[in-house]
Amino acid sequence: GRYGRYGGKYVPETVMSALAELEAGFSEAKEDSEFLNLYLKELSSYSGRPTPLTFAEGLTKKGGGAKIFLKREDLNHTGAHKINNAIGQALLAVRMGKKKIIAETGAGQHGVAAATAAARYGLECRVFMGEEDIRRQELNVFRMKLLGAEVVPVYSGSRTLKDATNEAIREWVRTVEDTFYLIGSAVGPHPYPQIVKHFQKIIGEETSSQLKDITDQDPSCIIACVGGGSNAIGMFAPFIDSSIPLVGVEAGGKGTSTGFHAATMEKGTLGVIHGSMTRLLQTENGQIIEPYSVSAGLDYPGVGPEHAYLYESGRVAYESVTDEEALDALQTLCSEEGILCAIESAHAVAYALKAASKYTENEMMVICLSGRGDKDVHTLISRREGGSDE
Amino acid sequence: GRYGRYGGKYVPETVMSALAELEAGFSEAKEDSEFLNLYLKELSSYSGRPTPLTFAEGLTKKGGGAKIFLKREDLNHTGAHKINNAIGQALLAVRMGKKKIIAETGAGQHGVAAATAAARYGLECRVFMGEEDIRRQELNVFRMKLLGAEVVPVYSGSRTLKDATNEAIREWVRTVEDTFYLIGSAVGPHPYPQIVKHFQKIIGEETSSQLKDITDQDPSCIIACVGGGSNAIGMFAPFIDSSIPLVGVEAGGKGTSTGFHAATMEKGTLGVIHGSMTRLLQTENGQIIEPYSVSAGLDYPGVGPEHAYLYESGRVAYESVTDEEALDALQTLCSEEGILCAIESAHAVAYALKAASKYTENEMMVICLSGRGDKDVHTLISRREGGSDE
Amino acid sequence: MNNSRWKRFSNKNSFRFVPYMMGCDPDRETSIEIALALQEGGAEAIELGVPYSDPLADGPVIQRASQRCLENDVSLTDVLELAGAMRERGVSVPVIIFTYYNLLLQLGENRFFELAEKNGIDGVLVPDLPFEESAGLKKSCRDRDMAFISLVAPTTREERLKEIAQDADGFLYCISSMGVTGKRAAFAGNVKSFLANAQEQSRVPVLVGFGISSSSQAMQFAGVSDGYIVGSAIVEKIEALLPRFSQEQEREGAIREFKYFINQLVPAQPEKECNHAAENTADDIKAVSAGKTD
Amino acid sequence: MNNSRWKRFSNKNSFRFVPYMMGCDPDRETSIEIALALQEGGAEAIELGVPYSDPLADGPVIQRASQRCLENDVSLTDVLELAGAMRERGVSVPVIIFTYYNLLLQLGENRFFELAEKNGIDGVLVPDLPFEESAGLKKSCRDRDMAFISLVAPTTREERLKEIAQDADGFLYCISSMGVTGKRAAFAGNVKSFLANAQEQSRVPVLVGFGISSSSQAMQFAGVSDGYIVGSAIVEKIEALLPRFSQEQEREGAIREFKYFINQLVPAQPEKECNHAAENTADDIKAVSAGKTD
Repeated sequence: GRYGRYGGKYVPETVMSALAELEAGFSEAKEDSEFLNLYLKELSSYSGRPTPLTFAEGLTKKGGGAKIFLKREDLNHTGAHKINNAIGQALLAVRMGKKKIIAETGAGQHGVAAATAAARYGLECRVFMGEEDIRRQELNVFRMKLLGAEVVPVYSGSRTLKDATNEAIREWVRTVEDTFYLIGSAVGPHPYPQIVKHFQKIIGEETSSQLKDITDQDPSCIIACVGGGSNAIGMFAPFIDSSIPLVGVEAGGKGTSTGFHAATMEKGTLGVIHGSMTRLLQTENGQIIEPYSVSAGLDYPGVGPEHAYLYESGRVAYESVTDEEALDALQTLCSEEGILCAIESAHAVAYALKAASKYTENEMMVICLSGRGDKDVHTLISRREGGSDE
Repeated sequence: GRYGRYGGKYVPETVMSALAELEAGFSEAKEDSEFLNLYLKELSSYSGRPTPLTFAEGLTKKGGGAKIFLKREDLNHTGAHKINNAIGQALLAVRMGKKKIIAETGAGQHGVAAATAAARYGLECRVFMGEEDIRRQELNVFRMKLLGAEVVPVYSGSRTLKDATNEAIREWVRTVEDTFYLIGSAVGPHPYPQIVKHFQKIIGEETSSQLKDITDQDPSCIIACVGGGSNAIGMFAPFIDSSIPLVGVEAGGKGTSTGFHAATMEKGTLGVIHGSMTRLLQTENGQIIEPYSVSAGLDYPGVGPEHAYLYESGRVAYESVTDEEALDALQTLCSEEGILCAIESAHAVAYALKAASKYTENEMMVICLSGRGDKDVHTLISRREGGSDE
Repeated sequence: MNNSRWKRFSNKNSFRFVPYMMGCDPDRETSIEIALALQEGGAEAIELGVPYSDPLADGPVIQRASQRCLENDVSLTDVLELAGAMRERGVSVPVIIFTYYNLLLQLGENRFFELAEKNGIDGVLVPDLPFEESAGLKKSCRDRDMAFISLVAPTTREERLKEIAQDADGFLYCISSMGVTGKRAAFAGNVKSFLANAQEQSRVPVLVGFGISSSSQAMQFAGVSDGYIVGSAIVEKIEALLPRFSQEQEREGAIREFKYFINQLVPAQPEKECNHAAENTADDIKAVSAGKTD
Repeated sequence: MNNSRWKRFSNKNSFRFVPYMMGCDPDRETSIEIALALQEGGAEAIELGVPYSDPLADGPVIQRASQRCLENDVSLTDVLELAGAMRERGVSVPVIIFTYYNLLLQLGENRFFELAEKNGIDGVLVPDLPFEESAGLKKSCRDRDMAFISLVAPTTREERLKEIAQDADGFLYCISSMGVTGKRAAFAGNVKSFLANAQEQSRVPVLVGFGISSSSQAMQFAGVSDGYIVGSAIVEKIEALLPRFSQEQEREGAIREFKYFINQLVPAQPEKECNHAAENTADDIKAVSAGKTD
């Protein structure tokens, strides 16, 4: 359960037996070809995988260098890569005989994915969501309810994702016997980061095979946005052992020098959050800082422990782009390619647009387009109208 | 250009040369394998086709009879079958040397699809939309603008889809030399119904081949909702010459006896609308009646002329379900399968749920799930909160 | 064709003025007075429009007139009967019923022609029934000595124009420019050669229409056509006069102002009409000028 | 272990009462008075909590206390220094610092132990550092004669419980039921056999905690454990007394009320404490009753 010094299980004793049970359940499941086939069948016949690898001609022209390809996780059922993991973990819960799942959610994307998988596989579902986020994301709250999930408001702390995660873990301890905690990103105590990577690596595996269908040549750069880091770890997974340059793009918010950002790598320090040792944004006393990003999905004070390791080892370069750069990139992608991506994903696009001209037109960059932007239209409207993004 | 007595070109002389040009352009294109391949490649690498055929176990249990399968057009890029046609016609526009497209839209779904294809293929795009619809659908209006399209408000008549279509045709006459009119449903003067069917028949073709992968047995029933009828004609296309029962489901609104409905088949009469002879809702004097449905996409006073023919010939059965039945079916699909479908598509689901018990569990029903329901969440919220659906 | 009104129309040598008016806009009685004013003003025929919910070929002015009439439930039957009343009150020029096809379809062809004959209709113009779809209706017209008015546009191809022109009855309606009805500043670039060509091919007078709102605009086409049609400009004038038509004490003045407006539309008018106009008060003339800048 | 305070703790034969208090809640001086009251009320050791932004193991009461203290920027260093001040003012029972791991990590292990030794800390409890992750810290504690307090839960498996219990220092913290800290009506179904088992395996006293808010609840476990821990009930009482603590003229009465509350939590108290409580005014007693129904 360690990635260098990162990872581990920093949780109360009350969670330990549940983690052991999960570890055993997951170890069995991942060796079970019937389980694997069921997972793959659901991804294909229910969620619509494989998602395409789209050549972005217009974006390539704008970038003025490398050919840009988009891995289209936005075309998944429910609109983002989150469902890969939700389906995988929900099927694991069923295999482990659990009747109920709980999940945490920030903007509601993982909550919707979890509620979706729960509905599909006949599980009860409770989603913990900060009271502040419930107010801001009423559409997703309603979607979860339509899907039959209970949305539990969290009033503690800053009433956002961080606190919803704390509360989900607390609830898990209470109900661990019949309840599976379906975590939404590549974070949390071991074996969660491993599980999430396992169910997200399909992104990179498909990309690898789709690239081979196009050319024998390796891409010059693979880019993904990083909040908790599940789409990125899924995209990077099969490439980590290669020498292909990998770039994780964090939310620079109003600029990493302003204090309003979510740049865990650049500005974070070693610490423990949600059960694992990783890098995180904290005060010098060790109190966790609420991060800032225009993108709700990147607005997380920590990062998956494997990313912390990949940062430290230098295998993956982590860059940040600001709110403004991301929103501009979103607009460019939209008008050049007809694809309205999530603001999260737009961070990866923004980096690609900045970096493309460093490459020749014979080189390729691949962006993981982690989700669609329908959920962000209100944010975009208020930006266009007001100029303010808060 | 005739389906029995239906179809034809009931348009001003000023449109006739453009229709002739279109007919020639389309005839050439559909025989051109390079064009066909480009269209198929875009559907696959850009829009994410093939869309899955999902076995709906939970829905099947609820129906209590036939196994229910869902053709997942909701998983297309932009969230509905509309993009198949928008991509096809936009590529045709490019092939014909046009630089600009115009389109009509009601709720904004076709407008978004058209604006998307225009962005992708570098065409200028103007979308005509009733001023009343612009007010009701501000999110889609903003999406179109983000995609680089101009949204032109239409103040004539009832300021909805019918009038937007009139205005788009008027505009087309003005600008016919460099402008392609990208019509959104299987309606309009010849050759439009043929073109739209051509670009939507991929739905039925994929379904046919996916069914063959599952079993040799024919399905007992294929169901699609019908407004203008593009998803239905696309789904039915390869099955029309078979003996498989086909059912088109119209919007019964508050009940076909109330006057608040869009049941063109049951309550319409022979007439001319938007350039073709078909069945439509009109006064005994021949003035066209604004229809009613909770679903903006079925809220059309006419219907594609081929549907009128298939109704008259008896090849397709046309049924209607009410707003309430459709909304209940949407809720059932959502909580049983984790799929939030469009209210349009929910009409087909509602019919399937009613009819399923007429079949045995060894029989299969296939529903065309034409689009996703994210766009409808506001309607659903106000229904749950207020009880009123207006 | 044995229709004597069409014969007179056809034999005229002048540059024919054919106005369009919406039937029963704003009401039946006023429409009759308008028709008489048009005839008095020099109309060689009158196009009588029928309000329709979805007037695809029309611009905003005629759309608004349609809406107004629909609020009063004016039907195709009402307009046909209006034509009969116009005849009784002295309208003697050909009257062409201008109707979208769906209205005629709902009334039924038989009933339509029955009423048309009874009410002295001389021609039928269906803007959304192109050549390919109109053979049956044209035959029905001919059977009853009525003219089915055909239209050609600058984009109508040579072969097709020839075919339509050589089969035309009453007059050949040449659309001056692409788009819908309504005033405009410029016409299609090839409009004169198009008209000249139509004149060569046509067996009936060739009239130009769509967008003509002044006598000087019309006179541009005097050499290459046999007349002109004015629609939206007239309907717009009527719209501007609506408040006055609706007040008993203002009606007479409004009709006078309308006549003056028509005179301005017609290039070569008898002297007396000008005198008549001169009888208007200064205020009336001001109002007229204001109206023209609309 | 040569720590004399732990020896005393260990050698006691009573059913040990170990209270939890949040350091510096509501402020440093009051915390010292609270600690003295706890000791006077019979505490055999004191758990001294450190406020944390993300207290994963804690229920709402302790979360709120954390929030209060964080508004005053109370750090781990502040709480360690508070312990030193408590010692100076006469707290002589073992003091266990109760901190989430991230706080300790940021301060640094060396600096932490330096301050801990200086301020008379006897033990360390890190609720989010389970057995597997704690070997290093436990060794550092032992090197300094401090107890690293281990926890076991009803779900801790047999083998693991044995391993933890046999390696425990100070006391073995047995979690009475699943979930977070905070009062509750019922405990885990197997809690007594779990405690009995822990007692069999443990080389140190076995204390039961989580959810105990009355002496009668605690006494259920008297036969199968060596003491009990009360946390949220105490912190909640302090919360209820906050308005009085903050007013100079109310402080003394508040401390008296707090002492009375502690007396109720401890089953077998010396007679004099009861007499002391009896000195309270009738009003005070009413306030106490009201507080208990919270």
